[in-house]
Amino acid sequence: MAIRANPKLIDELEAYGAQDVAKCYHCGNCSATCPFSGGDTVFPRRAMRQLQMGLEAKLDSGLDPWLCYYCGECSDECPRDAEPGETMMSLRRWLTARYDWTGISRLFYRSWKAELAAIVLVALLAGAGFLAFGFSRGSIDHYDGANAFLPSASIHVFDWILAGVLVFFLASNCARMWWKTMGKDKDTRFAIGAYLTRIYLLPLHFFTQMRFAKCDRKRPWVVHLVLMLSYVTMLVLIMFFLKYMASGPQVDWRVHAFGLAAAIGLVVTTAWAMRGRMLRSETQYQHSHESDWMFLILLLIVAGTGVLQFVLHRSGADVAANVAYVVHLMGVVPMLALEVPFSKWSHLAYRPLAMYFADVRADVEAAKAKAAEPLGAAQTA
Amino acid sequence: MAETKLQLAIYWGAACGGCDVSVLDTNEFILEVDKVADIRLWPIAADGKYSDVEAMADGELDVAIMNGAVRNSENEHVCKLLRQKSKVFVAYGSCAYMGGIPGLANLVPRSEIFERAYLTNPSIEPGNRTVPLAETSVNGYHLEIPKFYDRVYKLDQIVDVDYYVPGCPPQPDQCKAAILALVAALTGQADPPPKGAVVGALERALCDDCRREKSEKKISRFYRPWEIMQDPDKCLMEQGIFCAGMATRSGCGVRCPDSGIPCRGCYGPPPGVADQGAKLVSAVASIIDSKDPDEIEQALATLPDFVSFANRYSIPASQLQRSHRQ
Amino acid sequence: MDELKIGVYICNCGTNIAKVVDCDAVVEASSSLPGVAVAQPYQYMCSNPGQEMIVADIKEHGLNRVVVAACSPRMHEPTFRKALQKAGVNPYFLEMANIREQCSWVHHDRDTATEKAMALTRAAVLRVARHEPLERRSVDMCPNTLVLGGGISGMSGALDLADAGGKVYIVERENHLGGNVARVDLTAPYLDSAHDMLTERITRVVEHPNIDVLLESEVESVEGFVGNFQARIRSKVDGDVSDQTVDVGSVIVATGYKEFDAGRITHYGYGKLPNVITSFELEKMLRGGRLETKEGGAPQYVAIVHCVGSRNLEFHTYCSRVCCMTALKYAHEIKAAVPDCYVSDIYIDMHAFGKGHEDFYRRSSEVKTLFLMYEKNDYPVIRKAGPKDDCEMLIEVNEKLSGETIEIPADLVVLMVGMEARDDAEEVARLVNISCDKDRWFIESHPKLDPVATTTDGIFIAGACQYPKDIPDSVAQARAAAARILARIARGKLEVDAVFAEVDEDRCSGCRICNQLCPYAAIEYDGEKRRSHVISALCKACGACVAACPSSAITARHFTDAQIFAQIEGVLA
Amino acid sequence: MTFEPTIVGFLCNWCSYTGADLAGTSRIQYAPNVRVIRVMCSARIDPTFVLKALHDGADGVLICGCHPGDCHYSEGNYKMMRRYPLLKKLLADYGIEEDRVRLEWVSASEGQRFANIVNDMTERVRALGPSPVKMALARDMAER
Repeated sequence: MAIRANPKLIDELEAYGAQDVAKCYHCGNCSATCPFSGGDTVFPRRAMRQLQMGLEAKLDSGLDPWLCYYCGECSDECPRDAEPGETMMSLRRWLTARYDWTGISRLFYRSWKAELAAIVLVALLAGAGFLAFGFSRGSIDHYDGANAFLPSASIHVFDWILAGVLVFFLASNCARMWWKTMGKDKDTRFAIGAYLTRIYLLPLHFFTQMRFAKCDRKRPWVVHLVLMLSYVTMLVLIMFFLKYMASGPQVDWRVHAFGLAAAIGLVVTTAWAMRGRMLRSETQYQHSHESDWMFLILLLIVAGTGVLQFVLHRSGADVAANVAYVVHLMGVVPMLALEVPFSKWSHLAYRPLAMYFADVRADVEAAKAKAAEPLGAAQTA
Repeated sequence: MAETKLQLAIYWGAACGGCDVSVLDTNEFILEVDKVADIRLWPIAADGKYSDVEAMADGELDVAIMNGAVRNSENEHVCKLLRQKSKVFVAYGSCAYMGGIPGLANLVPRSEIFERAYLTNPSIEPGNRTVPLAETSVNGYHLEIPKFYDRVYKLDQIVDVDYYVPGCPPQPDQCKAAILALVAALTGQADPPPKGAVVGALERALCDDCRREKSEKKISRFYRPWEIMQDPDKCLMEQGIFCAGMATRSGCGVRCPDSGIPCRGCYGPPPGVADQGAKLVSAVASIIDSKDPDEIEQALATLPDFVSFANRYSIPASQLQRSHRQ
Repeated sequence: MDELKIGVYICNCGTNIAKVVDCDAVVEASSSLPGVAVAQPYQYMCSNPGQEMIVADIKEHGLNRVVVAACSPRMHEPTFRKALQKAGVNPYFLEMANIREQCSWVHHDRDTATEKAMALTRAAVLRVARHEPLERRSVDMCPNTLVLGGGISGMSGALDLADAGGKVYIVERENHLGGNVARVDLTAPYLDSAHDMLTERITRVVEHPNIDVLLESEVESVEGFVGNFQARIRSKVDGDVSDQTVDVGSVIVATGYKEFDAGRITHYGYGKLPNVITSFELEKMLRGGRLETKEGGAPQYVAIVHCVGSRNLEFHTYCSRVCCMTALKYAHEIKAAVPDCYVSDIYIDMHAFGKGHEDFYRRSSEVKTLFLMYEKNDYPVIRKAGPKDDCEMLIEVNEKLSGETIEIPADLVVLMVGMEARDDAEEVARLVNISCDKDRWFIESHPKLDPVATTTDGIFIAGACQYPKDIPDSVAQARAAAARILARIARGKLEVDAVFAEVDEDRCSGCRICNQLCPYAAIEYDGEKRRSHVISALCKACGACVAACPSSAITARHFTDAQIFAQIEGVLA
Repeated sequence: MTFEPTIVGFLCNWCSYTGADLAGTSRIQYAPNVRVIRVMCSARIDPTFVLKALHDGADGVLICGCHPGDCHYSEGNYKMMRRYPLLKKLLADYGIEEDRVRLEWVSASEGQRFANIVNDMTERVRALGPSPVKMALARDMAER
């Protein structure tokens, strides 16, 4: 059955950053240079082709874009400057928008103004909210203790509520991703065995990003890994040890050792990424979508203010510390409420999932092939 | 000038007798000949024995006309004898000139001929199947018969020939013309033709006298005359009927093509042609209308037993002269 | 002919020959051959002293034949012929024995090589004894030229010839000049106007004092031979017929091509689906300045199908060479006409071999032309779209680069019809006596070294009548043809080789076997005399007729039966 | 000592003879048994030449021309291609072994091919032994 091609899709993808895919004439240099390409996976060429021809359904159900970490080699090799790496990136943005049922991602990716407005709005609301809350029950010149301006206990509760919201959206989108990529196909839908035997891949990929390590270029992997681990460390600290973090002025090194390390990790890698994107120093930094910038800026603000309030509080300037704290939260809330489920950060969930799904699918295919074998033999015999 | 009558001998070797008949076909002209010549030997019409000839002095005969080829020792003996006794020796007819129809036997060895003629031939009554031997002794008597050679020779492979009269048989008027020319020469009324000349025939190939219309030729297969309705005015070759006329000396009066029969080549090749068959190969192949080896093969497949068409009368006269199958 | 005095010279060629062949032995063997007066070896026969030696011997011993056993005659035959000429002996009294390329260089055993050298030399001696003196003749070169076809090629060739002062007759069947280029809007890859280009040519041609343009005219017959053709031209200018005969020295055949009839490929629905059109129909639209479907609207999707009639087993196996770039040109022109239109380009391979073509290809993909690759002989299939579709038609393609079978929408389908030899190509070929290949393109004299001339001397080919060509190639070929002709006109006379076939009319029986054998139509049959004869100026001495003549009435000068028989006896003695 | 056949080669000037020259300039070694006679085109090769060569004692005859389609005279080699099978019929009728006469297409660039053909043909003819023609004709003369 012929698949209907949609020549218009390529235009739609432009909004997501795919400017040059039309230039590709399928020489295959990208696939030749990419370590993940080989056998039946012509990578990243297949996705490029599907996009050129506008095979929406194929792309929708495909995992290829998630299997790429954008080391940038393919783009460097491309004789026609068709930017395969950036095309994969754009496809990830597009897929994120497709997975998201609220339509918010689509809106953000297609209009940076909307995204910015949303972030600002949420930030202001958060700011106002926390100020009101603070003044209603505590005093601005106490950072912690009995009448702290923003007592960690309350914030902790708030964090958990926020996390709940976040997880709800992200999980529902992940479910949609599963349905599009695995669920629709009844071979992979109920392959419980494969799902179970491969489940270990989820944390493995999540924490090690070992696939990224396979790329010929190692630096992007290191940067990305440090950023990710710092972020996760910070998340754990905030979700479980917020109380110890806030209390002072004495420094509780059991948590702050991690806190500081994570903070430094975040600041340095973020700064590095920003510098890269400004100077276009590496291939993966050549093209920056507005969403990339907002993500980095938010991250920098949050990390910065986090460190700042720590320093101020420890140096006894509680008022300043509280102000920094509010600003910090004004960054944290939109970051967690908007960026993680609806924008660039969602990939922290989609990518490991994709790799997990990919291997599950591979197992299913293999099993199918095996089942077909004796028949095949009989035919040839 | 009766006292200086020409001394004439006519004899035959391996032949069918048609040549002698063709001489007789000159009818009352024979009497003209008789006026000017003593016929010393002509077994079919007059008398004469070998012993008479052997008794003659060398060169006593003015003209010896021999028809037929040399197939056996007797043919050879007489051939040499007449040569020795005559001033002018004429090879008369296709067999004498080129080996003729008997020459076709050169394609098979003597052994096979005997096998066929004396052993396997169905017309031989059982118990009577004997192969003749050159020498036998029957109750004490020693008998000899001529030795049957392994092949047929044309006369000039045996003796020196002065003139040739081609044809199977030569046409009576050609025969007449030839004899008149000789008489004129021998009686000093005209210069003799150059030695080795083919007298009583023309210089060009038969097509020159053939009245059939000729145009550019292209054919895709060959036919035997009875296989198609032929156009009486069109060149036979163009109709796919193998005709040797183009590689055959004219002089016969185009009798065969005129009666719808392709030329068999009995007058032999035109001057300058070293091998009638070889020439027919390139001529005939030239008109096959195809560039595809298989198609060409198919077209040629319709031309069976090619040599008997191409060298029908001239196998002993051809470059290879005989079969070389070992 | 006074008695034979043959001089035999065995070249050592330094050690090239001597190291393997015992040259002295060869000398000794040949000195005893009949007619040999002098036999000697020498270091380098081709050197000046070597040639001088021959000249001297001719003078001293009155040699009348010379055999040089040395390298290949293809190498030095002209050299030694000159030497003979210099000494006042007819150059054709030379024969060479090739004892280097075909003996000393390919054998190592001294004895057998020497034996072979002796045999070859013996053959040469026996052959040369039967050589005859031959004279080269020269014929006049008429400075006028006949050009068949008033297309871009014909006109370009004609202009060069006319500018040089020669008279040119352009015979054009149509009532206007310009040929197929006149049907084109822009040209690839630089997208400049074909019309402007043509106008310049046509104006110059029409106004040129040395060019006669004969429109609505056809050449009835071309007789004669190189330098001396007579062409009969029939003009049918609106109804009234007029004939004229012109004398020309050369002919340029530039009859061009015709486009493949798209109707012959059924599954493209040409003629059934109203919006399936050929490239030339699109050109017409583009020249008219409005691109629209039969329904009158601007198309949203346009699909261009390549290789229609070309590069397949069913119709033509060859590549038409211009369609790929033309298709890209359409992509640009269509986008220019309807900016938000989606153009898909359905091709087998993108042949972008010409100057600026690869860049053009790149630019075309940058304007978002969707390139879809299909397999040879696995044609895309066009069908009417359903009511739900946002397009007129759907094209099913087994897309090679993705391995997917896809359906691509189209409101307008452009079939890139290939080039085809004209229907009357064979008649034209017969008219000027050249040959056609299996696709009925005219055959050039040599595919690489002489792509402009033909097997018939004085007849040249230019443009797409030889094989599909784009404008620059066609023009280049036409002007090359003009240059070839001008070189001859400049000389004024033509040397005709002394080696050719002759019919002895006293032996020819008019059987006409030879008539259709000559590739150069050098054999004429005289219906009156009922004899064939050879026009020596046309004869190239291949000897086909000689071998075929059943009554040996044709002799090949310098390759007579007698000479070759002698060689056979020589090598076998 | 092994029998060394003598083979007469008729080569067309433009392709095969040039090819043979190329074998020379490339110093490709091959059997010395072929004696080459140059003609302008394979179409010039009259079957009479072949028969004459066999009559005069050749043990084999090799005919070479341009590849079909490449003839310098556009179609001369097709004329040879048509003649050859008929000539072979005639030769077969005369009892000449298949391998003694051979037609091959050799282009100007096929020096190696020419050498291979010569070697192969020499082998085959050597295997057949001396040509029967000369001996047979001699025997005929002797029997009388």
